[in-house]
Amino acid sequence: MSTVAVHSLWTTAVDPISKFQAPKIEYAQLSPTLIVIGAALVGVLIEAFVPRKSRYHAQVFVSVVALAAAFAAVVALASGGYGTTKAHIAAMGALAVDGPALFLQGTILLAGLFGVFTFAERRLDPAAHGNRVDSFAAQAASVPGSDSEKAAVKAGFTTTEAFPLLLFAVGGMLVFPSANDLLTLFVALEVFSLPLYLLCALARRKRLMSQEAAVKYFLLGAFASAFTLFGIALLYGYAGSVSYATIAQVVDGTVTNVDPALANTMGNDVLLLIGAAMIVMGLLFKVGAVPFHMWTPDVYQGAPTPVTGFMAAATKVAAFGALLRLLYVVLPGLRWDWRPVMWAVAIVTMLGGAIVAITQTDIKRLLAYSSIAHAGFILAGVIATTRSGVSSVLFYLAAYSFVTIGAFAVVTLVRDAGGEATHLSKWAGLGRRSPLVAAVFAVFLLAFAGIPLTSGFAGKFAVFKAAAEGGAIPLVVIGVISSAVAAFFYIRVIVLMFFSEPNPEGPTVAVPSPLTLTAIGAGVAVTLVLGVAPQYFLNLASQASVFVR
Amino acid sequence: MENLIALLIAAPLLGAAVLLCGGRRLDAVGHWLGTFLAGASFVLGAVLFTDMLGKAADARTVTQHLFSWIPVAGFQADVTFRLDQLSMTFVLLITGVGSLIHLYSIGYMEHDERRRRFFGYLNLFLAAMLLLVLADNYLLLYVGWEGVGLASYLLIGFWQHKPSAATAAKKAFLVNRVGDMGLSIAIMLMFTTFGTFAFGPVLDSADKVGEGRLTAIGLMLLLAACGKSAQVPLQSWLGDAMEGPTPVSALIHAATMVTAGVYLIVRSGAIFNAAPDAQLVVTVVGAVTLLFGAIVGCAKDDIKKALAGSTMSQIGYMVLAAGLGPIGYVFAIMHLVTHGFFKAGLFLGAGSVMHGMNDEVDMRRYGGLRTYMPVTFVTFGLGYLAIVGFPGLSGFFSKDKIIEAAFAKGGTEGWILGGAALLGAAITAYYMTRVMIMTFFGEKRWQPDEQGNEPHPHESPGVMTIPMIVLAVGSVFAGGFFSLGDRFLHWLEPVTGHAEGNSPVSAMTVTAATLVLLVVGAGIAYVQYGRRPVPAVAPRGSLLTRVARRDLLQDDFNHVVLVRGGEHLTRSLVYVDHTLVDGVVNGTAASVGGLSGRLRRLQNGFARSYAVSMFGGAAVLVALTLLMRAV
Amino acid sequence: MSFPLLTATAVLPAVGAVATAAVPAARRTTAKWLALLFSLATLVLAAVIAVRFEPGGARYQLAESHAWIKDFGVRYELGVDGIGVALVALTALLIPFVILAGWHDADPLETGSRRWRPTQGFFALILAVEAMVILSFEATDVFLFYIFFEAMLIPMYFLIGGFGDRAHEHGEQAAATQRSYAAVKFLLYNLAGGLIMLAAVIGLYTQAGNFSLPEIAQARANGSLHLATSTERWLFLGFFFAFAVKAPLWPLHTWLPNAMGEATAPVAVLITAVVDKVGTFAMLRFCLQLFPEASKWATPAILVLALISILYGALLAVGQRDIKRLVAYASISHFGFIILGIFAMTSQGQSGATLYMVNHGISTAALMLVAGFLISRRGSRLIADYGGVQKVAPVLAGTFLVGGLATLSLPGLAPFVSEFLVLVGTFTRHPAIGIIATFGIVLAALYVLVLYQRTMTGPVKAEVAKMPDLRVRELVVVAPLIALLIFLGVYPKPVTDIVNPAVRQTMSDVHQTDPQPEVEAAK
Amino acid sequence: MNPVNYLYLSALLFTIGATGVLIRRNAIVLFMCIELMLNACNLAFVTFSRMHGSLDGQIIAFFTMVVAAAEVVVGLAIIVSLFRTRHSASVDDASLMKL
Repeated sequence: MSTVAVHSLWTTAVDPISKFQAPKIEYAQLSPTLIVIGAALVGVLIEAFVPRKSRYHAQVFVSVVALAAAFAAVVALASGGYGTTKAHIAAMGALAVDGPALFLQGTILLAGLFGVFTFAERRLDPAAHGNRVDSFAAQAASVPGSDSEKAAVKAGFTTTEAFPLLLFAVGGMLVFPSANDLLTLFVALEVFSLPLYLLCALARRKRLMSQEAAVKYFLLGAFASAFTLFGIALLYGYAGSVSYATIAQVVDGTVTNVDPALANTMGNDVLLLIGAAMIVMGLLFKVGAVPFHMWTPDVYQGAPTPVTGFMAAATKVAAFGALLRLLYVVLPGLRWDWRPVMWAVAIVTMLGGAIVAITQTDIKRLLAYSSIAHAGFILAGVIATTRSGVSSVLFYLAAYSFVTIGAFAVVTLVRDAGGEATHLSKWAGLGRRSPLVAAVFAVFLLAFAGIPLTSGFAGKFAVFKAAAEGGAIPLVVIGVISSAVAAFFYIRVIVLMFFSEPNPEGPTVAVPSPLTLTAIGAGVAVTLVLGVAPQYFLNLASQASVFVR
Repeated sequence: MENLIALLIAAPLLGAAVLLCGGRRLDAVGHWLGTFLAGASFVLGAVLFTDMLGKAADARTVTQHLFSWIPVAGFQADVTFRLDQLSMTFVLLITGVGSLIHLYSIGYMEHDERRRRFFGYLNLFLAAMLLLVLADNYLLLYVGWEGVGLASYLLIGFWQHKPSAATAAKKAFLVNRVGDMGLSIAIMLMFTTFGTFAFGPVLDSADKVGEGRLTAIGLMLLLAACGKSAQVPLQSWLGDAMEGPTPVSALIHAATMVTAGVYLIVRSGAIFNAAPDAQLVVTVVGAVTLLFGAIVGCAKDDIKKALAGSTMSQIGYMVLAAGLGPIGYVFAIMHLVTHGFFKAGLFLGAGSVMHGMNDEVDMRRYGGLRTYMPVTFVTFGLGYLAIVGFPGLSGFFSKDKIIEAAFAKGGTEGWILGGAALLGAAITAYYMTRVMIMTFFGEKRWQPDEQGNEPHPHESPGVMTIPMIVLAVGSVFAGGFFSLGDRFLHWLEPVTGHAEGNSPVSAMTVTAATLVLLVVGAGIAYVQYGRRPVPAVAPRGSLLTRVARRDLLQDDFNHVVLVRGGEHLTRSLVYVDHTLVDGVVNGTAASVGGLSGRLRRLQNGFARSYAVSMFGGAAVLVALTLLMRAV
Repeated sequence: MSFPLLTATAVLPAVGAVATAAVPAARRTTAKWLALLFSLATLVLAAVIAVRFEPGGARYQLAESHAWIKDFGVRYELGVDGIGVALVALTALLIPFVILAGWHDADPLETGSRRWRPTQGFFALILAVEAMVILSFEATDVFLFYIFFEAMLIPMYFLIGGFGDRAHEHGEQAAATQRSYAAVKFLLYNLAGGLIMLAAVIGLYTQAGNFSLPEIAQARANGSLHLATSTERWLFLGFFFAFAVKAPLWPLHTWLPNAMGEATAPVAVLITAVVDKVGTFAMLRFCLQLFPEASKWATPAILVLALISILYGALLAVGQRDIKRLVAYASISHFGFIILGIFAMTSQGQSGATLYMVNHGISTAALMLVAGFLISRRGSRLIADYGGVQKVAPVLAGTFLVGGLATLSLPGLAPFVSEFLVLVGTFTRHPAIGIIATFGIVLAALYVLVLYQRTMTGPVKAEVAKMPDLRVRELVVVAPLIALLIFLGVYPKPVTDIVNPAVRQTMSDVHQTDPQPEVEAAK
Repeated sequence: MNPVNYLYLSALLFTIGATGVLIRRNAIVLFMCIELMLNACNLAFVTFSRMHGSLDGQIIAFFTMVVAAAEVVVGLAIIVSLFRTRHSASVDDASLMKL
């Protein structure tokens, strides 16, 4: 049992040096993560040494290449059977290389890739002093409206640090769902959270809101991770180890040779339950489930829209991946304890998200609440605790992330003098000015609403089906009711775009560069393909639906 | 030969189609075309009649199967026509009188720019009526039944710009619909009982069925008859129907359509024979109506309304007879035919009078017209004598027979019914004499109408007088012709069957009594209207008179109970639909919206309150988890 | 693999929709003609289906089956029985008239902008609806049916909300608010129904493991798929709720008057004559076949609701001030008859109901389209604003009257046949209900004649004095419909022959036989 | 002395930290409270590792410190930039976005 070995490393330090054995790391199998992290480091070096003028191109190049390469590596691993037959625990028990991990990593990498595309968009804002600008602040450090900021703008500075930050975040997200012990989990959590906090603060326009979003996100995130950490501590106290496998064994009571020293804590279910609850809470925070959702609308609104899109898509994927692994690998023995709780969370999340969204007036906040509602739907799939439950969640996450990135990419296009025009009233009659953009956005909204023939419907059907098979019929009923509520406000936006009179000083639609176009195009394509012919991807998901223990 | 039956209907139907779809280019010839096709139908009928006479009495029924109409498992409705003595009688009456009235209308409607359409409707009516009497099953009969209803609706409301006409038409259709309900329920009952509703099977196997069921069917048929034939309690529409052009009143609301109910009852004789209770109800309805109509007829100053009342009452006689069973069937039909002649004649006469009097209908504005329009006077007079039952004229024979049959029913019922019939005869004499005197005798009372143009009474043109003459001849001789050697009896017997009742009072006494009452009635009328001048405006009159003027409060009843009640019902339902049914849903929507607004406030922008909710959430999470373990 | 006729019939209008939408803004008329052309071509294909269909043959003919989403147990399965054929034909038949009648409906929306192309959109949406409706009539896979049952809401929503009637007593703005309210109401009702059904669909899957209607029905019949009574009832209710909303059945009906009132007449026809038929059709095909026992269990309640719909709808129609709302309530009453016929569980009732769907489609189309022409002339929907039209526009009035007479199911016109069949079919099993339902025919006469009297007769109102009579285009729309009404009233055999076998099948699905007459009459 | 008491202490510290987060306004103080919570966790880790006689807990404590340090860097950066913009470190002032 290698997992035990890793942690007895230090306890056996008194043994003669000859017994010392170096940890064995399967670099090939961890290549996706390593590539991304490495690229991030390269990015840092670029910031340090490459002249300002060419940083942007260098960073974009590095990021794209890295993410693409990492994705290729994931594909290679998957086709190499690491997702199914050869799935196992790597890095001395720290990381799992199995179906779910690879599938989610692939999704995250694609999300990251298209995220980079939207990050790199420089055609939307009018050029300042002859310099093309993207959606990030010229100099995050300078006070908004101050002379230093003006100078920075004049000098044509851009915050190219955004790219390495994104890469770091992606790196953390890659680890998060494949983490196989609680420590790795926590570290990964922080690794992808911290860059996101920073990214939120980097908006070029509306910087006050951006900074406010960052502060809120950071404080609440830190708060949540503190809970997670305490939960980890309790679990460690309960099982005497942070390795998933060991904890699972202890939970199942199949653990061998109980050390008498541990007797008074080990197997103390109170520790277990409280600890588990606190860790789950940390994950639910990242997922944006009610009542841990309140950061979502503010952060989504304040953050630079490309960041919002990336965050909304990738974070959810990573967090749900981790949640799945935790519940399916570590706590299956505890099923009868956490399922009812999750039921409650799922219900309030679905209903809460949908209901509050009805009265939203800002498109980004609207999408934020819709993402909350979707978190609820996905939870319904998580609760199924069956293989089809896992596969349905994987499928849903893949489908959802593309729609999300696409939708937020469209949001970046609709602009007026003050930058993006996110207030719904400004979207009135958009369909008359630029029917194509409106139509594309309508497709995304319909997908969100889960109207048949879109990926949203396939995903929703998958999770509800899984939930029903898992015996959660009431959950399904509540799910369909809340999707009815949700459908209402998506459709409302559509009608606003097409059938209300456009106001004269309404926003204009910027013509984006191929980068954003690719992101949007990919979103539409995936939405329709997964809606009309989802079979292939469903296969993929169901093959990838087995966790290694 | 029987393959020609369909043509009987086809001819006028073609006319209707052409005239209604033809457009203005047909205006010039439309009326002639219509008349021609009606005549053609009559000729064809005559041909078939002669052909029928050539056959043995019991082999005269012929059928023509056109096609299978509604074939659904077990439910087989065919388009099949049946021509026997009964339907043949009607064919001749309908086409004959119909053709005459077409002819008359050419003159009467001369100045109406929508004359083409009028003839289209008339042809439509003929087609429907023929379908009604030729149908071989009840469902097909139902088609004709509603067809004539439609035609009557269109013709009553022909002058649609007059709101009164439009309302009258609507009323007629609606009241008839109530009757139609009866017919359709009757058909459903037949289907569940016999598995079919074709005349043959149903009537042949009627005796196999329990009496209760047959009574139900009979009563439903009676309801239908009441609607179509303006019998109490569904008689209210007939008076208003006089809003239509007079030829329409003559053809539809006197001679043919309104008698369809009698046809229905006689045709379904087998059912009624086996359901005495139903028969009793029929006779009662008939008796009541004949008095009702007569009384109403006495009070009306509108010549057409007076005649309408008399129509109602005469049909009452027929229904009464039909209710008597085999004793009465033949006489019901016979009276129907003779009535067809003289009542049509009377109406045409009235029309002719109106034609000469700027469409004035109030008899108090008439008077002394005999010198101005002699032909009308004579023909009208003959019709008058016929209807009051002057010995030797049509009405005398047919009505007398019915009264005898009524007595022959035997028992107290017999006495009551017979008495009612006799009384009716007297009243008939009274109101008809009244009409006669007020119109043609006494001093002239006419005066300028609203436009102030003095009416110049004049005889109507030939196209109008000829039909009147023909009908007058019919009303004089038809009855005698039928009765000599019981021609009519032997003609119809194979279809309707016949039974001689043994009357407690001899035929002679009945006849005598009738004549006496006739004289009495006429005398009273003469004293009231012939001896003293007729006031130009109606005196307030006795309570009975006033009530009778208002159709014995029938309409008031309908208005209060049905119209008002209906209005209240619908209005309240509209309210319910809007507030309750809709309100629930809107309420839900609104409450969800409100909830959304309230929940939204939780998102107050303060990071710390978010933290609070997280902390609380965590606490709940932990608590729940522990709770789950505890329970 | 023979030519996929059914797919083609559905794909053709879909292609038409895309093509129409693609027509450049300037070429409005081209778009109109293109749409008309495609709808006519679809009609031809539908005719071919009707011809190729053998009444005596297999239950589902011209069947197509392809693997689609294995994981959901979903197959792309099409097939038509007699009922399906009749309704596909009806749909394909009505759409050209709808398009022709709506020829100018989108014109007022034209802003002249190069990008904004309402006309193209309008006709494209109509064709899209046609495609989806036809597919849902053809689908023999529950999931496939559900998809289009649900997806068709979106184009309908746009048609109501975007291209609604501009005539309103309180002016344009009021009309706009009313319109969006009606559209939202339409969507929410049907979406809610559809999503409830989704839950039931999923439930069905957990029980059956696939979605193929024939297979499941087969399995239910031979007992290899046994549902617990309660399960079956819940699933039935889930399905029925959605269909009852769509149909609509009292008390789920209130969206219809708003939708039909606010939409333009052609769209209103599209709603009530075509889209709503999917609901009643689905009751007949899915509820009865999949859940025979539950259907029988629910029959009494449903019959009562249907009865209420009949009388309630009729009475409310009497009370309406708005022509189109009146027709809407009349339709509610008629849908009551259809549902009554379906759940009477007799072959007369069900044949009648199917026939009723077709006839009601045609008669309502006739009445509603003429009403639309009338409204477009005067610019008002209020009955009170009319009077004496008959004098100035006799042809219009005449066609209106015929449409009305059809609506009150006058014998000799098509609706009579179906209505009488439904009544008889109901009466043979439930005499009381049959008799009460018969009151509907009186009320029908009432609201139709009142409408006709108030609008067409009486002295000519000043506003209508200048009203032109029907134009050629309008006559082309109305005349065929009226001809059809008369033909099907006199000779409905072609339709009944197609429908009867399917009904026989359905009857055997629910293990029902017609009640026998008391005495065997001497035939 | 029974190490379990240290557990109680850590729980106490954690609660104090959490409470601080909930009641204090100043972003810096708030952040310090979070650090307190993290350290409470560390105490728990160390205690458990002592009880279990395995070093893992103590190792984890080091990890935690590193992570905390990283958080400080990021956090202070954000908070300071906010402070410079608004001249106030009160988190309640930062409530542009709501509802």
